[in-house]
Amino acid sequence: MVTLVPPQMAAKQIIAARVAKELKNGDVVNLGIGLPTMVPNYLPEGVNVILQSENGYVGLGPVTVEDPDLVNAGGQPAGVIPGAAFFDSGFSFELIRGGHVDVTVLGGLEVDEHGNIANWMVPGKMVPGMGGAMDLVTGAKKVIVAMEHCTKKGGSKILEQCTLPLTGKGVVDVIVTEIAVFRVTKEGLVLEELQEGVTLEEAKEKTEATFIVSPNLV
Amino acid sequence: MVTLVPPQMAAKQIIAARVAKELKNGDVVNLGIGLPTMVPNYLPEGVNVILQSENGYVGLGPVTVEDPDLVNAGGQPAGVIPGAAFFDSGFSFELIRGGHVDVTVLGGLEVDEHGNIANWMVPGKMVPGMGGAMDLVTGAKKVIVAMEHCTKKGGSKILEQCTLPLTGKGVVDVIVTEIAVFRVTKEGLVLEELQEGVTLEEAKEKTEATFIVSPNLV
Amino acid sequence: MDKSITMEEVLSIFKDEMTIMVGGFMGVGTPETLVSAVDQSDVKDITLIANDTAFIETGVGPLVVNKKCKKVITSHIGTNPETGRQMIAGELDVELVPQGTLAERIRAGGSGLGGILTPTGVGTAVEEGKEKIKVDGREYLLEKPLRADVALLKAFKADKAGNLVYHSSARNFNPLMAMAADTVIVEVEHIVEVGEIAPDEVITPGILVDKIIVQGGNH
Amino acid sequence: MDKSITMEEVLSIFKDEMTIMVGGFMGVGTPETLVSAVDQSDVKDITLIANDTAFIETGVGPLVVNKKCKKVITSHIGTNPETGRQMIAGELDVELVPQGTLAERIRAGGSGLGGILTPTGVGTAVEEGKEKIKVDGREYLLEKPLRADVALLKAFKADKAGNLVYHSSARNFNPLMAMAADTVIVEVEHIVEVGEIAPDEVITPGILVDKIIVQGGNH
Repeated sequence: MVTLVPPQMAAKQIIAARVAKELKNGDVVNLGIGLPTMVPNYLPEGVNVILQSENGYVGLGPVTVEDPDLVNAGGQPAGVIPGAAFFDSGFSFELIRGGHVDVTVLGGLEVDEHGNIANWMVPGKMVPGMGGAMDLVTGAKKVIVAMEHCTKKGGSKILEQCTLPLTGKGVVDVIVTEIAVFRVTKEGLVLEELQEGVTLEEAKEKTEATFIVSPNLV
Repeated sequence: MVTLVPPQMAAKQIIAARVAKELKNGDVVNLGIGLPTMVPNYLPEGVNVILQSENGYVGLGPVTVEDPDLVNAGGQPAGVIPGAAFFDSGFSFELIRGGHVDVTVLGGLEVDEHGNIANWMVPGKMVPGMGGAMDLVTGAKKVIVAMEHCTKKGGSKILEQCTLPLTGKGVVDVIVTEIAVFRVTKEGLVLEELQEGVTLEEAKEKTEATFIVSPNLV
Repeated sequence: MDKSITMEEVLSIFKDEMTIMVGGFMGVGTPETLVSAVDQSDVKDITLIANDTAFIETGVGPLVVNKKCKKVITSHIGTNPETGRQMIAGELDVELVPQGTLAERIRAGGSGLGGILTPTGVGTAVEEGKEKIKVDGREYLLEKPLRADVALLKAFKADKAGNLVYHSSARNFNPLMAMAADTVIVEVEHIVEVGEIAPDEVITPGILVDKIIVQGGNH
Repeated sequence: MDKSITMEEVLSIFKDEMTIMVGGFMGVGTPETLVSAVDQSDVKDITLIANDTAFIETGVGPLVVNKKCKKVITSHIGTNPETGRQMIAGELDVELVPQGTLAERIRAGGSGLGGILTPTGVGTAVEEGKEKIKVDGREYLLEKPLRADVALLKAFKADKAGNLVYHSSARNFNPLMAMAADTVIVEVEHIVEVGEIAPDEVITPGILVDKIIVQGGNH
């Protein structure tokens, strides 16, 4: 694939575009910081989602007027669409924990074949805190992990068993990388789709976890 | 005491007037239905209280405009004073259970020397339900029982031990009747005051509970 | 995305044996049009969750009077003598819940909590059959979450996306119940365009509301 | 009953070893004037409860940077590197709490509940040292209530009785913390007369507010 953007950016775009296909019209969606915020750019025609921001509103949108009080969950300037509603942090997490958020899309440091996810700390190195991530993976109806397939050193981020402290246990539904799309099922991890130009061999090589290949792929 | 009102009404007025003296300026007060609602009529000059209504507001006041949506906790038409605030039933009981209501004044079928109160049902006869009463006696900082001293048949309503199902266990602080004022203390029930014209003998005769006579009275 | 529906569509939602939450406090803040629809339907054996059973002829009262319910979960039945009569006659199962506990149980059901730990009711008949949990030396009752298949609510105004505002003491249980049912139907006095309710003033966000009907029925 | 106070009166309230809750999310909705007052006072060994430790120079960040705190209870410290540095160096005790759990623990502290039963954190490091309660077959963590001696809050507007309204995403933890502290001090952009905020629009009722100061200090 010839592209004019740097390979890493291309990877992120591929991931965001594929995640967008998981969303349905009318879904209430919470997007983690970074890559997940790119997802709305790729929504298919006719699919509109309502973005929830855990710092206290539904109806997150692009910045329209300058308002220092209005930021997204990453602390960046934000806007709201018509029909938005503000509330306090308690109510925000009532929505999240109570299953009123249809989909959460968030990044991961590690994910494993049991649906575990680790994305909130690296002991001794980086301890930012979990923020709202633990509530999101516990409460959202569908948890999509959107991340690059491998670490910068080339190691698989999709493991047999997470090694970092967990954000949630058995909570992940879908994993989207620039290599493939996996679903976590009772039978185990299922490879559902290969991204364009990726071979099954490459996916196997880059994935530590054991996975079943979906019948659709063979 | 010569009076132009019927004796029972006089009793209620005496009780309400005495309860009013228990309230301090600025207190947040929740009044039960019936007799307790007469208390504000007797507030001393300079004492203003804020009335909380458990169906969802602070700032209960007299009816000023007709509004079918605005009732008190007894379902009767009500009004609000300037500075009032409406909220939902969850928040209303956050206030009540959380100790943000300074005083609750409510009637009783029975009260006992352990500070127990029964006022929500008579098995086999009357089972209206507890409404907000159990939360109020549990959460309000000060619980005042305002009731006539005896049943219609002349039996004491201040007992050694309640016989009816309890509304709250060890929750009562003050008992005001037309005969006397008692406080519930760690040492037991203390007779603090006799209403005008009442003798200690009469109070003893009409009270089943054992009580200590306050040193102020002897 | 206009959430308005007709009364026929409303009626198609009700099923026998459903659990239905209805907002209101002694009939104030109760969706009378929706209650009347249930009352006139063939639906039976409802489990009704409401603060009180109101009066014989108003609020949720007629649902009890006309024997639509097999069970009522409520804090007060004293203003509707028919509820007490059916209860004592063994015709109706009544679960009496302290009002604050009822509110919290509904909130827990709507917000993914496993239950609540409340001091209310400790040492009373309310604790019977319930787990008691000690936290830092004080006893609390573990009261379980409540949810419903359908919530019937009353708001003052909705925009077409379902954002709601309420009026004075008619708010009561409505915002809590909006969280705790699979299908949330709201009866309103006015429907306005999206954008007409300021985001800071919304009490119930539209994402919680499935269907809207105007008081008296949509035309 | 005017609740306005001067900055001198505010300063007299702070004591060493106090537990202080501060509203805000990455500095948005944080009472900067009040935080700055604490920062410039001699007060030390505070236990700080806040959603996050914001940034080096804004929000509650300076309270950490200037070593006012012995402990911080928070959900996120990633934007203020000094918090992590002090934590790793053993200079500061940091209790990390999932954001929704932090909100619920504060609400429980303010509303008389014995704690909360949440599924969040089950199977993670968050469950260490905590009681697990099974309700209907699912496990929940028992998370304990949080309260403070003083809450420092930010609102958009107050009336003189302390009724508050907030502006957009600056609401966040402020209404919850208003319930859960012995003394509640609010910094506002505007003070208006009692009656100017409609009762249906009040978010935090004045009975919860003890003191009000205008942003930048009262005159």
